[in-house]
Amino acid sequence: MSEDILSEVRRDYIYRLIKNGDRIGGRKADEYRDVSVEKGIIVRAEGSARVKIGNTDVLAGIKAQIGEPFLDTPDKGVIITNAELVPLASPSFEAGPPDENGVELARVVDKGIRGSHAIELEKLCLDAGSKVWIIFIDIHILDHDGNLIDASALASMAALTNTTLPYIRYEVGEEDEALLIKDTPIATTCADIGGEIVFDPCLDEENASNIELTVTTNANGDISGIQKRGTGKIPFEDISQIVDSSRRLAGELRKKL
Amino acid sequence: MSEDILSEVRRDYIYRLIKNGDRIGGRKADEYRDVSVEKGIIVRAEGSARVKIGNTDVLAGIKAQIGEPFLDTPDKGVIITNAELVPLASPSFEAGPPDENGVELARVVDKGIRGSHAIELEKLCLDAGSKVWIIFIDIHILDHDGNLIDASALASMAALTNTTLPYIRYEVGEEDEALLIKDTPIATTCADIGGEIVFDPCLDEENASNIELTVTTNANGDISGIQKRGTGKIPFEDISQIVDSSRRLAGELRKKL
Amino acid sequence: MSEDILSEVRRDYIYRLIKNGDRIGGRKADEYRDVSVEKGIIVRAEGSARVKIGNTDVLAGIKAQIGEPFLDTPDKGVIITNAELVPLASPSFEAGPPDENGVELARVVDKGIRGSHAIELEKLCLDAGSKVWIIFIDIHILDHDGNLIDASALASMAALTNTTLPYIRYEVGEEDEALLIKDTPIATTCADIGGEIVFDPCLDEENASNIELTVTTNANGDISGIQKRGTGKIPFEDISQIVDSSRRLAGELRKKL
Amino acid sequence: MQNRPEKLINDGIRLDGRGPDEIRPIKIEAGVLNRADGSCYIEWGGNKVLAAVYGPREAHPRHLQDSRKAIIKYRYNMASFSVEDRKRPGPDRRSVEISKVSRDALAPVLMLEYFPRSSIDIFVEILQADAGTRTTGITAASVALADAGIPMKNLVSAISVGKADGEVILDLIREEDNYGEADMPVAMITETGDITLLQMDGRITGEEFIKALNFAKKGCESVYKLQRRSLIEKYEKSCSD
Amino acid sequence: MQNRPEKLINDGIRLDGRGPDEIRPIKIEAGVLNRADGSCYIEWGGNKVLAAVYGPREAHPRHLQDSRKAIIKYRYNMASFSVEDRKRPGPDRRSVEISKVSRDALAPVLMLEYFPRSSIDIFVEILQADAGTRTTGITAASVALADAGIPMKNLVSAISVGKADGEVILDLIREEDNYGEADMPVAMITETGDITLLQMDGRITGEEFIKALNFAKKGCESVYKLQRRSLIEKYEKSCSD
Amino acid sequence: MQNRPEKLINDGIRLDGRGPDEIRPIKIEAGVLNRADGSCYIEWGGNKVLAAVYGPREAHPRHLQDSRKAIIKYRYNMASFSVEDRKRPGPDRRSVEISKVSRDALAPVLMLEYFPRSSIDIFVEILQADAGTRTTGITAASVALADAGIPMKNLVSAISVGKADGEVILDLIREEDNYGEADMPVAMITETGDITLLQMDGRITGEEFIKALNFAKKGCESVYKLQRRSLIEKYEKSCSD
Repeated sequence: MSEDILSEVRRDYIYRLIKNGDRIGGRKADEYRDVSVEKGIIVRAEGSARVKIGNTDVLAGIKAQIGEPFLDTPDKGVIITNAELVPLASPSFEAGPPDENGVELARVVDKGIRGSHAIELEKLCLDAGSKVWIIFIDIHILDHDGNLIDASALASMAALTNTTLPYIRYEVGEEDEALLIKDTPIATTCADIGGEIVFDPCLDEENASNIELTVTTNANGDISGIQKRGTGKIPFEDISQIVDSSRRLAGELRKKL
Repeated sequence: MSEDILSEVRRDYIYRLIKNGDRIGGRKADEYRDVSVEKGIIVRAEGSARVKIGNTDVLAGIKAQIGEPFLDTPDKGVIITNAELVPLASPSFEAGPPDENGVELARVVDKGIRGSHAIELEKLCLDAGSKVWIIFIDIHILDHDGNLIDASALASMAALTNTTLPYIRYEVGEEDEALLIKDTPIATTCADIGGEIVFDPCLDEENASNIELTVTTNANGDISGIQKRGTGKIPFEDISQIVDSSRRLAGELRKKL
Repeated sequence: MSEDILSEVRRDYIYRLIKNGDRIGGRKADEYRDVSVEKGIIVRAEGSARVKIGNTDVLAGIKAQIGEPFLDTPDKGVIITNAELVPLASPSFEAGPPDENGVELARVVDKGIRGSHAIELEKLCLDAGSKVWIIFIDIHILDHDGNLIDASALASMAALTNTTLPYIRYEVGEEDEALLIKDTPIATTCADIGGEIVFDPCLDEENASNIELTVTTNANGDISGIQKRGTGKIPFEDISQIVDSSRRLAGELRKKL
Repeated sequence: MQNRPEKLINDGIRLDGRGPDEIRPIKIEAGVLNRADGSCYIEWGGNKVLAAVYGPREAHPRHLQDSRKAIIKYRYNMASFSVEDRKRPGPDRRSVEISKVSRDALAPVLMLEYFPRSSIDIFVEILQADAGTRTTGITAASVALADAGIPMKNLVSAISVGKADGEVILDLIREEDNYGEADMPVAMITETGDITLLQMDGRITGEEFIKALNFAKKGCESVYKLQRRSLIEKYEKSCSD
Repeated sequence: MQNRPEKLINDGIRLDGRGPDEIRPIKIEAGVLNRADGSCYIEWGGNKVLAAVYGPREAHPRHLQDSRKAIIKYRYNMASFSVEDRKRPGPDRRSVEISKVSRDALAPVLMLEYFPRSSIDIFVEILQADAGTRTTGITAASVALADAGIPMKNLVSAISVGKADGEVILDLIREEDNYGEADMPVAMITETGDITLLQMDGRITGEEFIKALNFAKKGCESVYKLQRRSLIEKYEKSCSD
Repeated sequence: MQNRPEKLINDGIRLDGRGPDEIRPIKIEAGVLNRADGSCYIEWGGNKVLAAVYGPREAHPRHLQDSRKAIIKYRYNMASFSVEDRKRPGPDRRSVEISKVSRDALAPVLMLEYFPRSSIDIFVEILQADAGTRTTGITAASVALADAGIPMKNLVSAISVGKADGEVILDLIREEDNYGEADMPVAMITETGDITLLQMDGRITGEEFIKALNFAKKGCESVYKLQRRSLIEKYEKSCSD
């Protein structure tokens, strides 16, 4: 009960701030919190990166295995993206298989990478129909202060650019090779709070909002993923402006890779 | 609570009707509701049929795959019957894996077909020990107004008689072939309500009964399946008369195939 | 509530008895209840044994299958130990997959056998990298009156000494062969009750204790497994004396095999 | 793995030497477990089956409680080592169905309305299987219920009938079950002649069905006597203890 | 299994003969089920989709209840036989995500605060699939909600747009979905122009995105008319019964 | 995949240059997470482990509540990428057992009776694994509990001992764990000398066991100092903030 009241108070506060053109921490509407990217911290993984956006903290690790391709794409490698919203990261996360939020997070990251063709799946084929690289992108949320998708997508791309395929360990080649990355899709998320659009919402802002839009854009400005979340609605005419801002902000985030 | 009272009232009503030799809708004790069979409505399936018995509505679809035979029957194809009691069909059905009612429904249908030898499993063998047809019978309940077993068994047999094995798609032959059907087992179910036996019980009648008996009979009158359900008991001497009625009613239902 | 009071009364009683140097049934601190071992009672199993320690009753069965070795041990057979704490055996056991107590029980038995090298895994290899014996040790608890680990470990070892590998049934040899046993690890468990150490605790004693120690020792006195359980703590200096008693008691139990 | 014997019945004599309407040796012992409120162990031919009863006890989770009567839980479970090819632990579709029909087979004799909001829990473990495990289980559970002192109107007795090599037979063994034409488990309240479980797998004619049903009745009567005797022995033993 | 057609669009004509901004034939029928409180059946090109609504009814388990408003449950489920390669029964990651975004697509029009502690349960069964099943499902669910008499501010209409062979197209078929460059499901409140679902898979330019969005708006307007008509027909029919 | 090194110990020198009773470099940092009530990050040789504590908070589901004291939950979890062969997400039998014994290793120092009906939830994530993850986890969890301000009688310190190439060694690395003869994790309350976790996998003589136990005690004393120091640093930092 007291928790309910507290969160209502917090929502009101956020709401009034934003209505006055202000934000927690004094940020502008399209301003991200501090973003840091640290690559290669897990030596056991083929690639890894830890991304912090403000207090949000995400670790992505890449593992590669040899396996069989899917029946309908015998000449392509496989990417599998998984997100663990472990209860260490937030009192609202529960142990167990990913719930709908975890599933959505993983799928949005996955589709952004897949849509951009950042990884040429054909290059992951070792023997058509029988032997391909299977790339696991595992996202581990460590501290949740909002905007998990942007942090997860950035960590995943950073980890991929840091990945070396273990040809020697799997005895399929004489040298390990860096994973070839052809594009750098970047996800940017905004929330609508009382009609105002703010990017990189922190957790309190997310709780005060009922609509979020994630747009993933590529180096050349193409869009490779969109996902509306939340129980609200977006006016038709707002969309294209959001996409433009997303593209511009993605350009800034891309420099961190 | 009100639901409890309502259902008690309904039970009493049904009970009194039947004691007076009457039934909801004016049916006779051994009279089925209107039965309709519509075949071939799902083009994506190898075979399909929708059966309505009164307001009860069931869709059965057949899918065929190539797979390995069971170790102990290397020269036989495989039949797998599954029933989805999806929550769309009734407020009493819940999402999730089949509960004991769903399992029993699927098994009674399956055993009726299997016992009758309607499908020659040997004919489904493509390469003994390694390659056989696996036939999936998937039963999807759409609207539940009682007597799901008869509707499901009828829909399954109708779908099987409508099935073409996709030899071409699986590259195991040059022509697709209709699935060979050698018998037409028909399930008929009766309920005991206050000592009176009525066939094709609707949902309200099922709720007023604590015993149901399903008898599956074949074209030549043989029995290929019996299942007593419910927490009641049946007098020994009643059984053979029920079986005779079942056989006769099955003959009528068989014409709908 | 009444159950809570009852169990508190029982705990107090046990506690006072032991403080007075006494025990339920008049046992000494390092005295086991009656132990019986009956081998070969399940003809369908490759090996089996039923062990009773007082009212505790455990059945272990061995099944052997042909399968693939683990990737990292291509020339070794596989042992898989599983415990079913079926609700038949105790009001505190629930149906479903093993909980943490069932998992721990199986793992302690498994590690005792594995650590002792009682079974030479290399001897279970039929064709390196592709074909090995997989030995399933299935522990079925029938009646729970405490000290399940000792009974389970003893039943498992007794069943293994009673095991014949079915070479003929699997068509991998012309004669069935007894499983070769190279050591006889025996688990002995003690509980700390109010600072007093008693071996082979019955269920009431276990409930009055918050610490148990299981020590598995081999024919030559080596230790092949230790597990502290419970929320209590053990004084550093007590450990070595417990190990000595364990070794001595194991010698007695070993004679029952 | 195993091959089908050439003949299951030879001049009216079955693989284990019985005639068509003879039952296998049956040993029933009541009250074999300490923790359970009631229990029973049966060796029936090659079957070894243990049944335990707990209750009446508070039904949980609470939403399962019925304010007018006790609910029954029944869990039929095969030990992994009870069959030739190891059975994976846990329920499968077969055991879910068997648990359901077995529960319903016992319901008619239990005075459930005496114990509102309660649960009567029946656990049946198949330790070794040789055809007829569900009927052996029901038979054992019925004795275990009586041993637990649960108010019952009657005992339920069960046996399997079927058809092999064209003949109707009573109390099938594994080979007859695997390679025969039909298997029909039946449970009855012998004193009243009421049937509480009836299933049939396979294919038989109407005439064979009637014959099988009569075999089953005769079989249940024999089983009933053994059940009663086991309870008397248990009672006598507990008096002399 | 199937091979990609050489061309998906030939001189502006698609495989099924449509132009880029044309929609497939759509048949909507409200009130097709007896047990459900509201229902709708849609045939949309090769899609056959059934939606049912139950509620408002007490939300359970109880810890899901919201003391200020009703919760919505939405379950998108594909029948095993709805697609060429049999789908295993039960939810997978795709259906979990679709259920979530579909639920959120309908939330804006529902007066949830009228029914505290309640649940409005929406079940969508894909009986046959041919691309655009989630938008067909939302369209059907919206009609089923109205049929159930759930207070709504508006109907939600949905359709998919995308890109294939370099062209922006409306209402994709299976081949365009499988082999095209992008798929973008959209749901709208046509009367206000508000977007309630927006997803995009694949890759498109900013210009194509705007064009696709306008196609979607036009498509949703057509769908909306058919939804309304189905409800009128249902109402007329129920009056004449 | 990897092959066993020919020798694990060469003239008393281990693969990473340590002597038998030396511990690896250990870095402990308290209070590293924002959302959790208490937290700790440890780098211990090649192990990277994060622990978080939430609570005391209301235990749920409610039937787990103990009216006399708080319950402890402990979840040991390996990140998929923490080991060479990717670990499937979710608990397996090993992690279930480790969670249980780790929880029991910390129980003796917690004043659980202060917080009836509550839960103290401990989450340990193994981000990179190099032998001794359970003892690293307990060590980290102990600091995180203190950081969360949970009333404790003492800190618990943990370390692994074992045997490789016939020698008793302290603080095993991966190769010693995989190819050595025994692994024995130990947790202690260093100040009182009480043991709160003791497990042994492998095979050792009675003498070796005593020697190993003494190594463990010495190791735990070193670990304890580092734990205390991390808490002091955290305190000093929070004062200067």
